[in-house]
Amino acid sequence: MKRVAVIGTGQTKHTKARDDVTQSELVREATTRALADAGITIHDVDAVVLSNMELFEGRALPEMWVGEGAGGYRKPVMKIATGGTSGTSACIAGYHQCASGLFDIVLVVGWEKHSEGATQTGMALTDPLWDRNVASGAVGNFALSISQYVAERGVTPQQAAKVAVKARRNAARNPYAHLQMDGITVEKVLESRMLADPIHLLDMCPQSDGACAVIYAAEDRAPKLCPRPAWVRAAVTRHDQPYIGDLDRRLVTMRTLRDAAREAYQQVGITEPLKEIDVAEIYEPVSYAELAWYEALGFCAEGEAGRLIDDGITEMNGELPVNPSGGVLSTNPVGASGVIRVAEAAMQVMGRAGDHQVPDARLALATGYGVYAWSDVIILSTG
Amino acid sequence: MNNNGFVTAGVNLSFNYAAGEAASRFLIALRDEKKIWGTRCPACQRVLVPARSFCPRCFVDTGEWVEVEPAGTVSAFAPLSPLLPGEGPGVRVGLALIHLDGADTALAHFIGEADAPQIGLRVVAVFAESRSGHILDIAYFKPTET
Amino acid sequence: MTELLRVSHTMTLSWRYGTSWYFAEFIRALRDERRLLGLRCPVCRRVYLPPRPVCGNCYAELREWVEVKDSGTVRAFTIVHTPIIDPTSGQLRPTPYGMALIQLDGSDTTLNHYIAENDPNKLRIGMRARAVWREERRGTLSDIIHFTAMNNEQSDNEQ
Amino acid sequence: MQPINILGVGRTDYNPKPDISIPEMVHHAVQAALADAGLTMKDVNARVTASADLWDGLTASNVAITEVVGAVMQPEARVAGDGLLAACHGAMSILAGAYNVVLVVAHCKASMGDPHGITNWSYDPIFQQPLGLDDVATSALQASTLSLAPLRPCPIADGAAAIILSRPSSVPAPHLIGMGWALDEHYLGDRDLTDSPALREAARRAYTLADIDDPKRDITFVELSDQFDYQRKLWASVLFGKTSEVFETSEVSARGVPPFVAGLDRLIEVVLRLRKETGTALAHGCWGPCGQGQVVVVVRR
Repeated sequence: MKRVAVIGTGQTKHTKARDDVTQSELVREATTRALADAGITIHDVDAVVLSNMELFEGRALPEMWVGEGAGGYRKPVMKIATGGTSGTSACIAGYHQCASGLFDIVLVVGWEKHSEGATQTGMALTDPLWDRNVASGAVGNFALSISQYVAERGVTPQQAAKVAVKARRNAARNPYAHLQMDGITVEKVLESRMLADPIHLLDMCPQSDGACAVIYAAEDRAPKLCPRPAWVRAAVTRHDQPYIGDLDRRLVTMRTLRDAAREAYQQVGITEPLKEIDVAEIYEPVSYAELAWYEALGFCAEGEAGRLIDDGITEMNGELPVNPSGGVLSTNPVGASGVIRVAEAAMQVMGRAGDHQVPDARLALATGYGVYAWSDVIILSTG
Repeated sequence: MNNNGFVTAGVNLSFNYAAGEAASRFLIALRDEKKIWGTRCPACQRVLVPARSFCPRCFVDTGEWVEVEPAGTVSAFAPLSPLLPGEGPGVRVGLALIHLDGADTALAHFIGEADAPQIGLRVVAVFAESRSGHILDIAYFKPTET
Repeated sequence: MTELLRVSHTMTLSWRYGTSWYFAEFIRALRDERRLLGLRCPVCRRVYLPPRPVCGNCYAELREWVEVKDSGTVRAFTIVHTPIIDPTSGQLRPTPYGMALIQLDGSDTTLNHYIAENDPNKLRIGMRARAVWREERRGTLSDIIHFTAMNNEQSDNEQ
Repeated sequence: MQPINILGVGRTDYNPKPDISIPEMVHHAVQAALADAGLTMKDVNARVTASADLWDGLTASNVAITEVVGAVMQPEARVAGDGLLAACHGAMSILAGAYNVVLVVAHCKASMGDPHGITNWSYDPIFQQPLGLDDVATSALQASTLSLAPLRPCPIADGAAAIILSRPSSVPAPHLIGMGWALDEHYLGDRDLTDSPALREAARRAYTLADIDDPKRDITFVELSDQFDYQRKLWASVLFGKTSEVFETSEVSARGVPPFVAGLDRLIEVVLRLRKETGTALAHGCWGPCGQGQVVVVVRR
């Protein structure tokens, strides 16, 4: 049972289509950057954990082909897949593998190349006896849950649009982010095409090609390899029932995220998350979800999320900057998205976030979201 | 829906995989020049065929591009049962791993125009008439004339 | 700059999904009797649609069938404007179209289905809706074409 | 490593079950494992599941089994690979101090679709997939390099297997004392198909953790996975040299165990036998083209 820290991260430039590389080469690009950031070589890596939504690219056992790109040759390689939470689940799995004492250094890499699949291919294989009878898609399903959230909490399209604007403005300072929209405004979000009421195009995440890698080291190695490692303080997973109709007002209650955060805060000793957490990288596939997650994460009381965004509390210069990277709203290679959350949170703690660094960030939160309501919560800190 | 206790459902989906710079260059050479190229790993010195951008063993960028011979030796063979769609009978007879002369790895491909191929057989590439930048721009490998 | 190629593959695969006793019975009642059946949890008493072997909240096996009405209350709604692939046809479904989570009378879960209304101003959470059935049923959820608003808010018993 | 207790095991039969749903099938295996361990689901802190989306015909295929593995409002990790890997991950999460009791479950219904055609999608799409490669064709290639024939694939099989792992304790249950896994290269032409360096590496790692210097002396019996009958001979020779007949293995290929379940099934076989006799045993799993992925677990009682 060892303490574990992130000692390096690496990501590709996320974009609409990376025709210049295969999936394996894409993964190698992120891996190589993470190795350089950690100041180690692939020979120092003891084990590899991979994350990818294989049906988006129509692959079976993609680690067979792509594992080489993560330097997996004759190394222990394991692929973790839990839907949208795959990336954070892989980060939690890699953390457990490193903390077990079996491996000193563990590499986690997530990737997706949406450009190689037809639209919505991954959504084609839902439950054939139930979900596959209706064309709702991820956008439609979110819109349904948002109607409940809006009805109960009274958040406005303007408040949601502010989340979208914040994300894209932050992304403009992140060289790896997919959407770079410095000139975005609330008006432009609200004027963008309606996808499904009340979700406008610019309220929604893009589909990206990209990869992201995180390198963990165990307690005896981390301080020697990294001047300011990002120590894993808590890693909690909660899954929920399989059908959207099982979930009671999912965005309103979001019981998985609420409970995972409660347990993670307890482990770390956080009692006032808004005050104590310095920066958060949360998995928000749609603007409205970020507002719902504020409540579930205890950043504010129920019904106060709109005020949080109105008052700029979660802006870069606010009390708790949320998604300095631009978040999933700016970059979404699904299998990598959860890894990006952890990488970005670690970069903040390590002081390596460049132009989107939150000054003196010491305690960072990362979350994963997947399926209809699965959640992961990870907390990193300087000590 | 039926009474057999199961429901049948399927997919018909298209995927378009990026070949990337290295594999594109390899496939373009097949298409435009009917030539087979490998890349040499600067660490282990092996010539990898088909050409790769990096050596999976050494995890370093490959450097030098090396043209290998279109002829080589069969190192594994399996007879084909269901032929590829559109394939005429009797042309492609099996799958093989072929060590091309000048390469340190083998290429997986078809064997054609052969009666009873065996490991050790010398073969040479037969290029397709119409080529599109695809691994099947080599139609198959056939036994060399002795 | 090298010319960059792509290699295409078409996936044509199908699967036989076992229904087990619970979906077999659901399908039979739907197809032969135009009845919707849910399963009640012996511990929390929730009635589940779709049926399943275990209540995940209680980790209790489900055995008690409960008939669920084909009318209920809208708990969430949206109008979809962006083309989404209709999994039953593989084609993009013409937009716009309404969708709703409908809590059928007698059920504790909601059903994700179409609602025949394209104006969001005419939809509200709490409104009543009922199923419009196809003439010929095959035993799938698609035997319900869509739900339609019950303007006179009649009783739960109306068929 | 600290030994991990294997408290309970359970599995379904492996006959094709066209009319049984995956959740119901998995439920039976989980119930059997809980009963075998004398535990209830409340005693389980976390689960590690193993399944493969394209074989299940379902995106994020563990969604279907969330309720029957007791994962609602609970932790679950899902390994896309052999169930024996999931057992390794479950053991590591216990060693990490994250959980005390972990349920490990693997499932596959190979009869649902075209289990050989699906494997074409596991070859790189540029150079190998266009050749129409599948597990039958590439296994025939491998068998030809070994001068072995004829080729007999594992019969189509459906089933689920489950085990329950717990923290080290003095309970006289079989203990997991070593584990290792590794990948070989992907391109068939890069590999020496007469050998399995990944299996060698997986075993080396497992032996190191289990303090085994001389496996031929220290290991009492082995249970090997094989999707094709020739593979068992290859794996045995890689592990123990050519004269490995002292090791008994029950034939998976003859009996039929579904892919992704096979490795966990081998572990169950080992545990059941170690309940009757003391000794040190090896359970083996493999997945991917010509056993590109290899996993080894060592159990002692």
